Amino acid sequence: MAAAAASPVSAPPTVAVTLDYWQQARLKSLELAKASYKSFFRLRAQEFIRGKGALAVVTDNVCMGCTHCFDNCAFESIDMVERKFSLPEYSYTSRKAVIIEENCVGCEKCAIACPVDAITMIPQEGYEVKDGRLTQVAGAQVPDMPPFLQPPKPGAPRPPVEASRFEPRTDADRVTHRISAAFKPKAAPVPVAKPAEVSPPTAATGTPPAPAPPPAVKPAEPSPPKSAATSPPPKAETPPPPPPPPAVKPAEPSPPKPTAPLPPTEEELPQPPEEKKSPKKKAKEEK
Amino acid sequence: MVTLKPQDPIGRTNRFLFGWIKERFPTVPWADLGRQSLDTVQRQLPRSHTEKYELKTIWYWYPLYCLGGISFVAFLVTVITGIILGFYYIPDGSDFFTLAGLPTNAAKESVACINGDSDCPGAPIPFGFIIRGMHHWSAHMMIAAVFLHMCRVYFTGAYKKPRELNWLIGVILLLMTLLFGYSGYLLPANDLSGGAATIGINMAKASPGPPWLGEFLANLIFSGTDVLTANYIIRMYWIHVFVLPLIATLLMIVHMALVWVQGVGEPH
Amino acid sequence: MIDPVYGPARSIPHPILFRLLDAEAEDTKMPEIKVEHPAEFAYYPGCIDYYDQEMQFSHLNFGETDHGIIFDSSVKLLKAVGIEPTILDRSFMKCCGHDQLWQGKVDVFQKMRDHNTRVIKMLGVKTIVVSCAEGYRTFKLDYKLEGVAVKHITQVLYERGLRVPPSKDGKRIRVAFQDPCRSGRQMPVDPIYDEPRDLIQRVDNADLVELKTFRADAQCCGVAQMMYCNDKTKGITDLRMKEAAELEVDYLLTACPKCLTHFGCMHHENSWKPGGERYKFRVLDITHFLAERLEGSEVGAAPSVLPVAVDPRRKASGGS
Amino acid sequence: MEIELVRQKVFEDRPGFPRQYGPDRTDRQAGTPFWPHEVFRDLVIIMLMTSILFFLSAAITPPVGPAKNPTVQPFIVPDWYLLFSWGLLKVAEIFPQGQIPAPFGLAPLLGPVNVDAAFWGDNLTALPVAPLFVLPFLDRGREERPAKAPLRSALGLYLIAWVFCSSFYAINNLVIERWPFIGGDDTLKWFFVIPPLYVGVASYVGLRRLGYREMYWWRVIPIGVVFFLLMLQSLDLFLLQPLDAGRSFGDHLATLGRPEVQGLAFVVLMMIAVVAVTFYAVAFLDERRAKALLLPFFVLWIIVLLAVGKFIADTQPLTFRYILFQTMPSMHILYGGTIFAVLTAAVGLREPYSAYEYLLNECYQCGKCHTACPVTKVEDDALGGLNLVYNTFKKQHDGVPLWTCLACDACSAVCPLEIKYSDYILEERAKALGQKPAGGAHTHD
Repeated sequence: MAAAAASPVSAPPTVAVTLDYWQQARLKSLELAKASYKSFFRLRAQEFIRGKGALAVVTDNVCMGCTHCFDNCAFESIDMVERKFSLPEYSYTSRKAVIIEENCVGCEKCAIACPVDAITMIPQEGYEVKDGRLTQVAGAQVPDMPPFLQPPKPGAPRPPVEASRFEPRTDADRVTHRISAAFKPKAAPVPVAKPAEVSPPTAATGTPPAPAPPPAVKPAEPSPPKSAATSPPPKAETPPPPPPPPAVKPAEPSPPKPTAPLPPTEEELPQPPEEKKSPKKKAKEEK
Repeated sequence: MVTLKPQDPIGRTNRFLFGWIKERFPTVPWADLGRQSLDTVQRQLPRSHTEKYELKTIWYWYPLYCLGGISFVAFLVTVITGIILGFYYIPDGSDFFTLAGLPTNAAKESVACINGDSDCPGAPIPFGFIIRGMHHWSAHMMIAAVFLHMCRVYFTGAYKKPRELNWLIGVILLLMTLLFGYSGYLLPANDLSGGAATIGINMAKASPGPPWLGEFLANLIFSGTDVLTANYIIRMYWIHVFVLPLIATLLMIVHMALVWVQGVGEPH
Repeated sequence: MIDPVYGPARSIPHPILFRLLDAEAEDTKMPEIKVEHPAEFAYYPGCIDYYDQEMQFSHLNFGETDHGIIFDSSVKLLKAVGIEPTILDRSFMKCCGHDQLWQGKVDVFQKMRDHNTRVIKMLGVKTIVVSCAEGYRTFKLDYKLEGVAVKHITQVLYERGLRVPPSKDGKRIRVAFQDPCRSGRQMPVDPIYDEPRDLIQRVDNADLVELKTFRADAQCCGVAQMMYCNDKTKGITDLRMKEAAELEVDYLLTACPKCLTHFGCMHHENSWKPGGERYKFRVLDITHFLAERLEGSEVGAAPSVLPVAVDPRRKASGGS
Repeated sequence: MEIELVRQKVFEDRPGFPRQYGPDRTDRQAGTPFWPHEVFRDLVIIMLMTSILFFLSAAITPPVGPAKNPTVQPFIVPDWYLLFSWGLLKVAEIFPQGQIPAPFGLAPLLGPVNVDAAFWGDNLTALPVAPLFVLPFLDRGREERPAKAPLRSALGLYLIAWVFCSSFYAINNLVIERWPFIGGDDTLKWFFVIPPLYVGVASYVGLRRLGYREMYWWRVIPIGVVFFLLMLQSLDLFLLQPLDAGRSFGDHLATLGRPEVQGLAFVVLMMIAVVAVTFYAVAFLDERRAKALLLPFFVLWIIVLLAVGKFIADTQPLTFRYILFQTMPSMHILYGGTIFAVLTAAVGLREPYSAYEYLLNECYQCGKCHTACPVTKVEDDALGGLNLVYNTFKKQHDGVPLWTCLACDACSAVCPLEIKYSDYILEERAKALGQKPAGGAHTHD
């Protein structure tokens, strides 16, 4: 169960329905946001030194503990710690990122992903930055390593980076705007094929989900936007609703059914569905 | 047996002398009072709202807050120089004729001597023109400073409660300053003096009210309703050097005492 | 790192987000929009997609913080009260410019304002419905939209008399509402205090409880205009969340996506802690809360479906 | 980290900062010592004055002049501080004169009161002096700043302008001799009425603007009135005066082709054009567009007027003199009114930039915002301060709180004086980025 829980379950559903006008707009906006973000992350990749000899450092009072870097680090060289702040009025804890230096290989993913510029890349000892390149300090001991891992020699040609920028939109991107009052759906929409593990009973009964592709094969953009399935874990006794388009949908009695995080053991879930009903009662039980 | 102690004559003499002085001039308590007040109360001037809270906006009003002091200093200068001028000025406006046949009078000739003019009878007063010029210009400066001071008080709303009385005293002081100037340039009995006296007498005679009021005012201020009888010179001299300074000095003391008590009226 | 521009204050965070928003402002090309007839109501979703992207890289929204749901919920609620809005979506509108204005980037704000004003005039909308408090304040005060009414969605639902069907289970829930600064305290004209409370009370099984500070005195959620998120602001957010936790509410609602962002961030950070210290309530946008209770398709149904992964760190750093 | 360093560097020379506000406030600021501070300052002022007086008296010795001559009545000009009374005495001749019975049944007591120029001069001299006595009993308001009491300030400026104009009329003979084309004594008499009115209205508009008051109509009405008067004046210039001269309408039309009449028409049209454009911009455009339209227009207008005037004065001096002789008698409307309209638009359209200093200086430091500000609960560099915005305003920190502020307006919600702090944040952040601040919510209240 633990292994299944550790592996993210994600299956890109094939959207085969005729979209409402507002749904088209929503999708288009999401794709535009994704495209903009990708181009700007590519642009940001030019800002830091990287490679063997580089090291990530966290500016502590800027870090806001958002775990971007934690999630993007492929080498488990970042850990999140709780920092205690005590003030005259009260005290609280704030989450901070710390770099595990022996694991850090100097890839700049965390520095790129940091939304507050809290992570900067510095050269390790034995290395220095000469005219924008990370080179070894003269006289330092070069460990014997395969040539593709050697630090670049001074004067070595640097692979050119394509100048990525913000692409202005084309009219093809834009949605034809129609007044919904005059709008009638053309065809009977086809329900979405939802992955099985998204279905509520599994969440309610806590059975392990079906094996899922590893996160490496997560859907590339443009992927369809998120849905109510991503809404917080609500009360657990509602049946799973099939999701047809909103126009011709019969009365739906219950709020949407999201996937509860797995595995559903009480101390691991933030809000166990059973306990969610009455917090007071849970407080009594803890006593 | 009673043995008289020997008494030191010096001590007795000292006690006698200083006791005699102390009985007549009890200066010690006054000195103590002054030292106490200087040590405790008056060492620190009360801070205005602006100084207290370091408000930084109205810095460009600060120069305007010394206009009252400037007018007072100008008043002091006029008093000092006026006393010196009083030694040499002859308040006599009765006409007599020079050898050239031009009408003149003693007041004008005395002012000419003070001014060190070439055609003055007798010896010119050394540095008299400096004293007269300082009297003249400090009077102008005082009037200008009083006017600007009133404008500052008006535009910064410093006349509001609880300072109405001080505002009224200030208005009276402004009018008295104008009277100072008017009576001042009547004193050298030159053509300007004659014309201004004519206008003043006419305006005094035409003052609204019963007909006898104009006559009464003209007689009171100009000692007559006719310029030709140059009695207005001596009357103006009396007003200029005694009446106005007396009242104005008392009012200035009250004015500044009220400012000290009520504090500087600042917008905040 | 003392920023040369912002002085000793640290530079404004979220560099990618604001750099791309500024770059958007440069693109002043007007789109060709086919309008059959001028729309009565237009719904402006705002920057929610960008916030989703901003929060997507850390899996902050595993069912906890989802901004896109505001879009679906708002459209569903507007349809429920009989309004078919034109969507002023991001493909031809720009950011409303609130953050740029309050970060001091006035020229960027003015570009966005002029572009958006031109688009709105071109579409000829009568009423703009926004679902975020900052957009409400910006469109109403900082834009000069003559003849265009700007309404928050709670106002529209309140005026149109939204009817919420009774819930199947009569379980009582305690609901607290966080007044956004922008739509309440900072509005010299018609601030929004009563509409959301009235809408919450139309849910039959909801008990509205007030936080320690509410209405005009409501404490800020901690971060405004997406700048300066650090320990101090997290302390403020923590204060506000603690107020809700002391009241033992089941739902903490807000009408501002930024409040949703920061409350959700704090909620997620808190969810790492052992079970006794976790927050027991959900942080939702009020439109999401209301749309969940409406009859009809579930909120955010197809096609806006993202595959939901499981937070991989639950096992690693969970409580106990 | 670096913020602490900056703070130490900023406050190393300011011991005792931050001061504590709120309930446990201890204000230990010392006053200004009388000795030596005040004494030295006063000594400096006194020495400066004395030196100036010595210089003046040595350089410019006031002349004594000839002795008073009872036979001749000399042409005299009193000192400058009595000129206003002298001018009022001169203008008194326009008032009805003669003998009237005493009012209020006081005839047996007073007899007939003869009303002559001196009588009017007395009463007119009392006119600017009498209000000063009742001023503190008329104005019981609380506002003391000029920008907060625009009516009082405008009245004061009106009175000062009135006194200056009456002083100016006291030397009307000299003026008429020097500039004969201004239209004689009647034009100068109007100086008692028109320019003080212009000054008062323009200052009222500008002060309302400075105090962030709504002032739309206060710009529209006076400029519209001036525009109307300008049209009347031009009508009088081109139709009524020639027809009064006894010419038939045909002859009058024939004269319109002459170059001097065309030059006159050009000047009058220029005046009408600038006032018309100003009126249009102020009445029908919002402030941004009005500013963008008017500023280049004023510059262009001045350039064109000066260029054409120079050209006419060089090539056709007779035409120039004709234009002067025709337009100067109505200078109050043609020129003064134009300047007034432009000035009113300028003071009305300008950005009230320093008004926040007025607003924030109203703070009485009651400390309510200190308790209300959420950041002061957690932010070290704000502890002890009043609130972030006020400390920013007083430069009592290293500049960080300006960016720490959430602009949540909790301080404005509890402020007893309703100071809009968030608008100040808007301005200050824009200024920190070197940009012109956009109008915040203050443009709507």
